[in-house]
Amino acid sequence: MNFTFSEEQVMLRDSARDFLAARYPIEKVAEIADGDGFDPADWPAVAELGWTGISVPEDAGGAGMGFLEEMVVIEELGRALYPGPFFSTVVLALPALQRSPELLERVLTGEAPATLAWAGPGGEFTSDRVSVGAGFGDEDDSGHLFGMTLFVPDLAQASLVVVPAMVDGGMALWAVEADAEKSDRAPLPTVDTTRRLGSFSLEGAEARLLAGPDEAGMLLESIRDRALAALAAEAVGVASRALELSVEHASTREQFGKPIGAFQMVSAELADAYVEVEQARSLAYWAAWAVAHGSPDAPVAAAGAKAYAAEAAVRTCERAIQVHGGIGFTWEHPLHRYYKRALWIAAYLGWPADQRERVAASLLD
Amino acid sequence: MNFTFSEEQVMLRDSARDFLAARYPIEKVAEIADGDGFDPADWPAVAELGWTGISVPEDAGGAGMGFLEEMVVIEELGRALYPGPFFSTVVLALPALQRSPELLERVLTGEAPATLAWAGPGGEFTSDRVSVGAGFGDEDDSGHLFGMTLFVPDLAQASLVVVPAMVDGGMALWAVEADAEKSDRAPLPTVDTTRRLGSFSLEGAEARLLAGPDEAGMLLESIRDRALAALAAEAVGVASRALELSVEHASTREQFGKPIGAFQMVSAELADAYVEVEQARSLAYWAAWAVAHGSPDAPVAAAGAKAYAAEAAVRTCERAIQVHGGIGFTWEHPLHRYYKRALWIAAYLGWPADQRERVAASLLD
Amino acid sequence: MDFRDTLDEAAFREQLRAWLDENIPPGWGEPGHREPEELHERVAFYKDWSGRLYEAGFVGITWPEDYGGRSGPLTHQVIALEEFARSGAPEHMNVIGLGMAGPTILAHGTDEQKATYLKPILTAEHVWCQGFSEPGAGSDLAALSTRAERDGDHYVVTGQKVWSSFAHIADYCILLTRTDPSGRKHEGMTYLILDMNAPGVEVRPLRQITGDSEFNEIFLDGVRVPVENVLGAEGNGWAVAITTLMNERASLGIALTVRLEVALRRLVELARETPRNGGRAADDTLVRDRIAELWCELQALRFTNYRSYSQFLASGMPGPEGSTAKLVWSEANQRLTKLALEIQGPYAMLSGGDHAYRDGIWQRLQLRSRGNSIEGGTSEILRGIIAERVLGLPKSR
Amino acid sequence: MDFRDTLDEAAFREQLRAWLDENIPPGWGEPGHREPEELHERVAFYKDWSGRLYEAGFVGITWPEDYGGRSGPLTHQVIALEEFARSGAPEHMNVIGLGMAGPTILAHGTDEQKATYLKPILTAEHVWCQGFSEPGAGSDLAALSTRAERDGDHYVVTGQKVWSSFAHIADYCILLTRTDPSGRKHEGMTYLILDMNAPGVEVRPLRQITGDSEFNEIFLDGVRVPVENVLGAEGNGWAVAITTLMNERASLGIALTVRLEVALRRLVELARETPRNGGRAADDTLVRDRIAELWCELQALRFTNYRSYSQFLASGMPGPEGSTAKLVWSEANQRLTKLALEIQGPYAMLSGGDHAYRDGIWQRLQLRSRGNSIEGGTSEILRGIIAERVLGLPKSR
Repeated sequence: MNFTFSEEQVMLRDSARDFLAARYPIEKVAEIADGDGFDPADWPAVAELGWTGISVPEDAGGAGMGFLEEMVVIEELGRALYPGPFFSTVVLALPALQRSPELLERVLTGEAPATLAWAGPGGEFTSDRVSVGAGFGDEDDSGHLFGMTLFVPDLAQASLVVVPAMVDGGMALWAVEADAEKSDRAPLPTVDTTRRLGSFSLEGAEARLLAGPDEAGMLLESIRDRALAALAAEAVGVASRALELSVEHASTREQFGKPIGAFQMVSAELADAYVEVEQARSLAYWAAWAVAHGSPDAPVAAAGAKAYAAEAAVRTCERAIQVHGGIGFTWEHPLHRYYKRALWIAAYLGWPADQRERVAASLLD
Repeated sequence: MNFTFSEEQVMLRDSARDFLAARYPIEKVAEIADGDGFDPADWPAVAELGWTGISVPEDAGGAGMGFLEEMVVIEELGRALYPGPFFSTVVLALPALQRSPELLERVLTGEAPATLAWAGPGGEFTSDRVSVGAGFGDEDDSGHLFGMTLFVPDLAQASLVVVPAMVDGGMALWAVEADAEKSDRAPLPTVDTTRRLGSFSLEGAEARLLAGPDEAGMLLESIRDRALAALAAEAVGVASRALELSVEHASTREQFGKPIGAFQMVSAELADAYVEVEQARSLAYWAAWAVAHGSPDAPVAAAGAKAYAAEAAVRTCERAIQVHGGIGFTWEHPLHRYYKRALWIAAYLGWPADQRERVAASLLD
Repeated sequence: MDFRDTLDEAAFREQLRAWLDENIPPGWGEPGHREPEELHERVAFYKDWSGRLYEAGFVGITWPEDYGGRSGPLTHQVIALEEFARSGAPEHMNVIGLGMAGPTILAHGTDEQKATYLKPILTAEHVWCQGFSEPGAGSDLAALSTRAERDGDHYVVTGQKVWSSFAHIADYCILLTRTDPSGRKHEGMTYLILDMNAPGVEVRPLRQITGDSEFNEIFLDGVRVPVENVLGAEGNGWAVAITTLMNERASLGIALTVRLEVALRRLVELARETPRNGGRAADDTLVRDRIAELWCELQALRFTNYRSYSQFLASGMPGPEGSTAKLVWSEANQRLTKLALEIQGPYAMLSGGDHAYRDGIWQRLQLRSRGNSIEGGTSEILRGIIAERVLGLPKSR
Repeated sequence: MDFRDTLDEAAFREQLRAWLDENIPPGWGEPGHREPEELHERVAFYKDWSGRLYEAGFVGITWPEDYGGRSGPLTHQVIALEEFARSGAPEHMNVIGLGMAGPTILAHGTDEQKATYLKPILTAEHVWCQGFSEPGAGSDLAALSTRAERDGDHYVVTGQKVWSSFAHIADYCILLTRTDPSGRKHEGMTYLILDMNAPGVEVRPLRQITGDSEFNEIFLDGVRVPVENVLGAEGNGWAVAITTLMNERASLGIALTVRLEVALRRLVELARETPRNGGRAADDTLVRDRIAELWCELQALRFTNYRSYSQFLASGMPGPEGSTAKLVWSEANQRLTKLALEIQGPYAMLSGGDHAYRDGIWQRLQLRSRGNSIEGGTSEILRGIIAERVLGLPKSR
């Protein structure tokens, strides 16, 4: 048993933090968020660092580390409110795209940011019923997709889209070029403008089969676990930063002749926030470990971690806004951006109560 | 619109408070609670005050006031943790016993404390399915009851028991002598020893019909509304007293060189308790008014008031124990008795979530 | 205690409802209806509407007839607040004038000030704003540093105010200043009536978390205010400001309650209209429990307000227990709007557009709600008032 | 980071489980099993059991071999705490000796004190209790007034202690006294080892909210304590007491977590066994949501503890973040036991008897849980420690 980061993990964390501090100070993030929502020039620089292939085996061109290391980076991305397509590309799309060495190559080099188009207008993220249908094409691994998806993260930045679509025999996973003919991508106005959503409509667009019905369900479920664990880690990063900002503010802002952090109504809130963030961190690390090691606990650990960490991040941001007072309610102050990300995390793939129902089913049924 | 007590109500409240302070100081209540649970000699004194007939019309021997006035007294009974059979006799049993002038007379004079034996081992308080069955006897209004009830408040003190029991055609309400032959009453060990429960088994005991199937259902539902509103008022009394004790303690107990009420971790809790108690009071008064005037809002107002006030009382007592520290956790200190009463109120007739489901049904279905 | 209207109250309510039925502008409040785009058109619309409300007799109900009011009972005022909010009618535009400036002038103004300022508040001829908070003095209002220096028969005012709604369209401002910086901080404050058109007044909008700008900053640079514009007396500003704040909280309670009632009604609609697992979100036990909880909180708030209004009626002064309403409302509104996000599932991520429920209204309301526990007295300040002034606990700061 | 046992850890865990399987007294923990009625029989039973635990090598795992320990790794200690709690085996009776007195003697004791006191703690030959809190000094421990006056080679101790578990059967007490009442309150305190059989020591049980008596009051009237029983140095008692409290919290975390794990398992049973509307309480969405929430809190607590233990391992000293575990546990346990009441419906009103679920055990546990946020450092004190010592916020008292 050992519950601290390895030296390698500490180095990875520090280098990620340094890179993000230099490249994505919060003023830059705000500029991107109030502008186009992303900066296409930056993704190759991120790929350059090797982050696209952290958990890809060395012989496939990756760094040969694991999901734990990916989580170390994701927590830092959350802290920095990094506005690029890491989550969509590496967490959501890569596990399926890895099935094709050619597509993997495009992802690893940074040439092709990618994403996953899962839920349709029903808003459900299931692995056995999806809103897109597919017909096989001339070749074994080619097909044509028909249907509509919503809530596709970073779609505007993506070159490749993984799409679960039904064929005879069940659901299969497909890759589509984001600008394929007979497809249409449209931006969806998104509260968190650092991670925008899009709708992807398919009216016969050409697709390449990544995983057939015999294995796609399990693969998509494992992508869900990965994504939930990743979002938990990201939430921890978001919450940690919001808490830091609050402690700084409470230590310096004076009212009634004292720093406001000397008032217990303030300090007790921050102490509770600390406790929740540390509890969330514990779950996030556990979930990441379980996903990394393919533990049978992974689905329930990931669901529990996402539920808890998302709520902790939302609440920590709310406490942070309250402690900051009026200034924390302004557009100028960065806090609202952390808050919107925390809410995004809470909503994507199902709100905390939905995740808890998955936990309850494993305990009670 | 007028939301203050009338002069008459203020007088009633003050006289109730004075009587209870003199007759039932908390030391006396503790003695009763740690002894037999009641003092049979005291009930006639309460009846003497006219409290048994507050809402009974004058021409039937009562005081001719209404349920609002009853509520004024009930709040005071809650504050004092009065350990006698007022709730069981006046709130639960009287509306049905009033059907018989003779039984009413016995209740009004204080000769016969009474109660209601509703739920069976299933623990459900419903008006269409009860666990006791009845067969009609030789006379129209006589019968014999068979079955088992639990959770009967103040059964050990009662002379008369109202029992809902099924006959052909539905549920009817019956009166049984508490010591009737072919019946058995047994005490149930109860957490709140100031309002003990009993089990009442009927193996053919003689009963008198109070309300037949055509009207018993509505009558029992109106008793439920009365009881819920009464419990809300009682909860307000309990919570108010627990809050007062806490404010007194926080104003005098010193730690770190100051009264502990000067620490915001303490004062904020007490401020929140105050807010909850006042909110509960508003609902309790509204519910009592709605019951008193037979308003169509009565069922939902009573359910909402009981849910909110019970939770407010439980939480206020919990805060009170916390603010008192170790001393609030001892048997010697009266707080635990208020807490146990608050929990009793929360549990009887259905916990707050059950009451809220009744509210939700009226809003959403 | 009687929760029903008296005959007189019922008649007034009926009259008001009938007037509103006939007079609310067509299409108002329906989906797709938009207010005029241009600021001056919006101001013209609201001035006209407010004037009509006044003419119809629904503004200044409790204010003295001498100053344009109707010398009516407080219960009619309560009924008017309720029915206006319930009807969804446009608001009288002079929120600060009616709720804060007017009552303060009534309590502390000279006869001349009353004659000059009160009636144009009711008719919305003059729009008012408030200049209390400063960047360095938020919860600690008495720490304010906007200086007013006497120069002949004027004060020369320099400083900065913040969180001022309506300042960009206001004619007058109730302005709290420091005239004597040497004394203790609650002393040496003076309450002025500021003409917003005076030279040296600059107003800049403040963008908030939702992207909208409801509030403004006011920059004051050597603004000359005549001495007859002092409200109360020089050095007595703190006491006058307390009157303003107590009146704000007293009139706010009822309005906030009805606002919550309207929000809850819309939440119920949302829950009924949103599909969930083949049924409706309204069938989800967790959603039901939380809606019922909010309903209880709302009803309780309504009657808590009425009870504290009855106290007000008896004593003539709003009491410190008025802090309860704002505290309860802000937290209930935050829970309510959060629940509205959860009910929407992933649609809660959308800020608008064709796919969002009613153009993402709930997402804006939810973000906006985070200000509720800060604006008009933070929850921390309100808890402190309850602890110290209602419960009598020792001072904690 | 690796959440699995190493081979060595797995072997130790296996060995411990096997030993427990064979050695837990027959019938222990099963419904209907009762401990011996008489106090002296209970004490004899627990002394024997504790001695056997020691002989088997599961007590004092990290303590030095020189003093009867095994000089083993901290991870084995963690494993032992977990497996003991999970197995439901009787506890080693010397809770205070192992968790508080021993580590303090190890840190501050003389060689002679170590040689005298440590091994009998492990074997339970000597049972220890704690004398810190006083009626006038609860959270404000340093305000204690129990006087110890030097008289030749003894101190003469007079005062009153409260909330002392095991005092009625203890051989020794770690006693915090005031030797110099003139100085500031954190100075002039001295930490003594008190022989509970000394003349002038009187112990009275304290009845608590559940009706049970877990704790005692200790009355000290002119009790003579030899000077060689000072732990640390005269006047240095506060620093020594802090060592005791930090160690208490560090060792507590893991034990509390497993206790919560056991409670949650029983709650799941309760929810499955309780009928509700024709199904089980476990089918109720509200119950499911809250059980899942508690499960998340529990798992988080487990790994938060492990993480803070890893810190302990690295630094050799328990850190202030250890306060987290106690804070989280006490509130989680309060929520858990409250939920257990609600699941029981009206049966929650029964304190025992044939009709109550498992003799009303949950009702007692629920009442008992209210002490969790008071005993061993109130939640207010723990939040203060986190705010000031972990987050570095300014002092708030």
